[in-house]
Amino acid sequence: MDEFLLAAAGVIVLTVAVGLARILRGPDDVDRLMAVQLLGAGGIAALLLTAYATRVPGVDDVALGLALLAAFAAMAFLNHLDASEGESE
Amino acid sequence: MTAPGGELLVFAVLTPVLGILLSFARGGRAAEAITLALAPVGLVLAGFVAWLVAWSGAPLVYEIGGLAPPLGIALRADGASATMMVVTALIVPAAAFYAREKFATPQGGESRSALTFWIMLQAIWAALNLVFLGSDLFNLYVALELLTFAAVPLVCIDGRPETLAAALRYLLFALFGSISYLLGVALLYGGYGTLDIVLLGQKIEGTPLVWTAAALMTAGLLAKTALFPLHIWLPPAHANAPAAASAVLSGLVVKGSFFLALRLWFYVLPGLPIAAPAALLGALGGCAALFGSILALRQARLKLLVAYSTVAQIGYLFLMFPLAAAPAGGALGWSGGFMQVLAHAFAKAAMFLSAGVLAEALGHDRIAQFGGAARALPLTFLTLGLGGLSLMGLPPSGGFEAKWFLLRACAASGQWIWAVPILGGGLLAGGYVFRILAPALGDGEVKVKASPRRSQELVALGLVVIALALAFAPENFFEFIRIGRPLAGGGAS
Amino acid sequence: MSVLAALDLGLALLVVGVAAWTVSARNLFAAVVGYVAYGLLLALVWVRLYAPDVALTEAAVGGGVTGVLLVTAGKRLDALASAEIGAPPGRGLKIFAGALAALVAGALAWVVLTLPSTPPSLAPAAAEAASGPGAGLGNPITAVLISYRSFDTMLEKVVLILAVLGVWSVGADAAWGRAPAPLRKPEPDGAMILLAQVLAPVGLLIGLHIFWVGADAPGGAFQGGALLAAMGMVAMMARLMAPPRIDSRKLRLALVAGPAVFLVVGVAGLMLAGHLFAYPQNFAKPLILFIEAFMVVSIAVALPMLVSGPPDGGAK
Amino acid sequence: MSDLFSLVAICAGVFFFFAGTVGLLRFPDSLTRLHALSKADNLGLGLVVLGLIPRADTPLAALKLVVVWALALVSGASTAQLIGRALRRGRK
Amino acid sequence: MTPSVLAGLVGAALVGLGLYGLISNPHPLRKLLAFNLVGSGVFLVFGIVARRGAAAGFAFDPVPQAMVITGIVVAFAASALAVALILRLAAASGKVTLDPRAWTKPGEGGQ
Repeated sequence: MDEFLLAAAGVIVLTVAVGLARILRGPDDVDRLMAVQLLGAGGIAALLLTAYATRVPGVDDVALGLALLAAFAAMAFLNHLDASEGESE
Repeated sequence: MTAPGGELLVFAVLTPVLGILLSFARGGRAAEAITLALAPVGLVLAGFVAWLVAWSGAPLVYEIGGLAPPLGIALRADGASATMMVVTALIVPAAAFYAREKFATPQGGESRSALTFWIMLQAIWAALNLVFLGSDLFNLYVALELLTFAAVPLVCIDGRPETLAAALRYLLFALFGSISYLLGVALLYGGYGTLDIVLLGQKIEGTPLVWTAAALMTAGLLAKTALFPLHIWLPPAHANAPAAASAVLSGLVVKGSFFLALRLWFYVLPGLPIAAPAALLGALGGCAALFGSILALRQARLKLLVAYSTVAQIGYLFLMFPLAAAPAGGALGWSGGFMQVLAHAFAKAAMFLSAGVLAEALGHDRIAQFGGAARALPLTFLTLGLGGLSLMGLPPSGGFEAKWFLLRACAASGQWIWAVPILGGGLLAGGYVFRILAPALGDGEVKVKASPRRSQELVALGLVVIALALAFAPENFFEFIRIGRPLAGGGAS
Repeated sequence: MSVLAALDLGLALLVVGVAAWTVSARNLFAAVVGYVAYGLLLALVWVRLYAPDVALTEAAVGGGVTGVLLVTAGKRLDALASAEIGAPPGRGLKIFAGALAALVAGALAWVVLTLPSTPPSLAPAAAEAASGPGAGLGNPITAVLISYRSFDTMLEKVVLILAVLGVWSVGADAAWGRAPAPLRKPEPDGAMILLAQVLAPVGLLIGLHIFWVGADAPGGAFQGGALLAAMGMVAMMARLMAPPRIDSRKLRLALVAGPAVFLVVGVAGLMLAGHLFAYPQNFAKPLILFIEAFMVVSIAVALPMLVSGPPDGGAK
Repeated sequence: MSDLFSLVAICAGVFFFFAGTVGLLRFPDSLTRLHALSKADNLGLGLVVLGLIPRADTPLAALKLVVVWALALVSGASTAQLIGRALRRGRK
Repeated sequence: MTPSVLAGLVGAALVGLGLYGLISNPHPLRKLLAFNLVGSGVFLVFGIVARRGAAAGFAFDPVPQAMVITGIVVAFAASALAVALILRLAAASGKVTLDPRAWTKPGEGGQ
């Protein structure tokens, strides 16, 4: 079963890694942002799967932290998008 | 292992730290008052530590939390660190006293520049004491970072764009230096499982790991010390800071990272064959002495000239590596190098303070327009001249004493090549000191915008007198500096 | 090759690839996005190294807060559209940089591959000290940070204070005493407000939880404080909270609290336990939690202040 | 039994991540890509969490898993909405 | 190859990449990014040292891990100070270049 969990983690990391091609291609900052969001979700999933397979203690707290921070950078980006148009900065 | 009185070492670091915390929390005028009030405490602590080391003839050690290295951290004062602590405890208060007018806090308020200056000055003191006392390489990394974070804001305290650019360049060099040093620390821990200097010195072997770590740490420290060719950040940074800050930065802060380079090569790696890397450091130092002096000769502004002179004088310091590492005459090289550290600290601090008085009085520091200034500001030009005497290495001065020792070390070890930069740099220094003094002593009429403050002139003069008085240091002073220094091949002298 | 090894290798390649992208990207913003992704991946690497404490810190500080700092900086720099950048590097500089980088990376790789076969470790010493100076803390990292190497930790808090003052000192004279510019100026969307209203309280709980369990499980003052700082910034980005005036007494005390309490308890150790920065055997653990509680406050306040920048207004 | 449940749920989760990535890469414009993305991170992570819950040692660990998913859900939904709005206003 | 050796090689690569970016990229904000890459590479080296030091019932040596936590916070503080300087420099002068030639005005003196 552990092997299966690890394999699932591997496939998820691989998939979202391919998705990171959006960072390269863009074309807009929003597309890059989406790739990072996907990586965030995939990263949490892979983290949980690996943690349950290898039984590293304390990883559920790391996952909690990552989940809290998932929207963090995105918020700053969106702030940037709002500010770059019109509003006086 | 902890010796009686060892608590003093921790208090020497904690006193300025307490000052920082109180100044920051209270804000306003309190920062200045706290700095000036704690200055005598710091001087007494430094003097007491020096006395204890001299009295026992052995290093003073304190294990923090009662926990011995490698798990715990120790502070360790040997002759060299005690000396540097005393020097710091003299120069920092002198700069503080000098800066009282410029960084006075407005009535009933708090000003940006005043609060920054007073807190950062105390931070430099805390950081330097830790650099001199630290015995754990990671603890010393924290000390280096404290030093960086204290020094960079001082450079751009007056907010002009060119000072901001200078501060940013300084910060990037310093950060590169810290991270490179830290990488070396990681490798040493990976190899030996301890970062305590004494324990490492006993275990170290000449493996690729150790040489890589030493190279990385040295490269980082050189970037922070501004040794040629990593010097380009220094002149704009030191020339643009306010005079009191420049005096501390040039006189003391660059010596902090130099001191760690000494610790690394002479305390961590003493048992290894270090002749080749020491010669490389010496060659860089020689180039710095010549190159920095030539650039100093070409400067139009006094503060830039004095800053380039720092680049050159740092070069002499690194001649210490080949000379003090040599089996013959090593003790002479060590004494000479240390004397150079002390003489330059006092002379350069005095010259920067004088340059500040001058710029304040004339409204500029363009050397070409100094005609006749010596008559208007005799005391300041006396200080500049006496400081120049020490930089050139003419007797009677600490600078002469240093070069005399270094030359004798050259003779004793047969490494005559190092006499070239020592003598050549001295001649060039004569050139640039002459460039300052000649117009000032000549004819001409300068317009004095504001009459110089006598107290500031006297502070600078006092420092330069110490630089000269070093020439009369007795023989047992050099024995004191050697307390606790491991000799090549193990054992302590 | 086992599944796990394949996973590790994939992760390693991914980290290096994203890092290479952030160095080479033409567009500043694209590089910053790459850096945020990089921070996330690095947290996974740290978990694989059995370092959940570091993973948390890296995710919160290295990736999260630093990412927001850089994004905000890029935004503010863009607003000054005319900013002139230096000349692009010449070929000679690039070759030199490449050669130096290759040399350093090569030497480092060689050393890593030849690390001693019987690795030295302080783990046994730390285990032995766990009941004495370690004060019965189940998390050895907390014991190292607050007990064995307490001096480092306290001084590192002082570094944070100097950094805050350094950032403030860059502002204009006339602005001194005022508040830094808010992280967001335009009126926020409803969705963002809602997000912050949900995240911030939950995050507060999780941050406190991570601090509280830190004595015995992964977590502690750094990790908890950093998460709280991130939540504070979430609230600031949705304009639920504004940065305080920098001359506010409360702010100054909060920033100083961590190192000050640490210093006082450390000095008291001389009387109570015979050594500076030693803890008396019987109530070491509560004392350590006491110090950590104040450090959480200092960290949680210092990080958002560092991101917010110097006081705003006055000049220009 | 619980192994089988985990197996199925996790496989489904992996599939959604896969689908989301394909969408992110292949869909023609940002709005449709956004659509694909929100499926992946909500359902993909949700199913993985669901599959892991039976394997949690303590109720607290299971609770943490649920909270992780809930947080990801809230973040994903809100950022998707914000990104969508930004796109509609032509800010990208 | 064990995970720790692999992570060590990643650390070496990151240090190299970051060093390249630090020297060759003229934009100070990009230099700062590169500095952070070097930093994380160095921390990874600490990380493998810690992992290799697993002993006495610990899965890792806690001392290097604690140092990394200290280091991450210090690196962040440094980034914040650098960002503040860069922004202020850009606002005050419209330039963000560090090229010394852009800042020396020959014959310029005074305080």
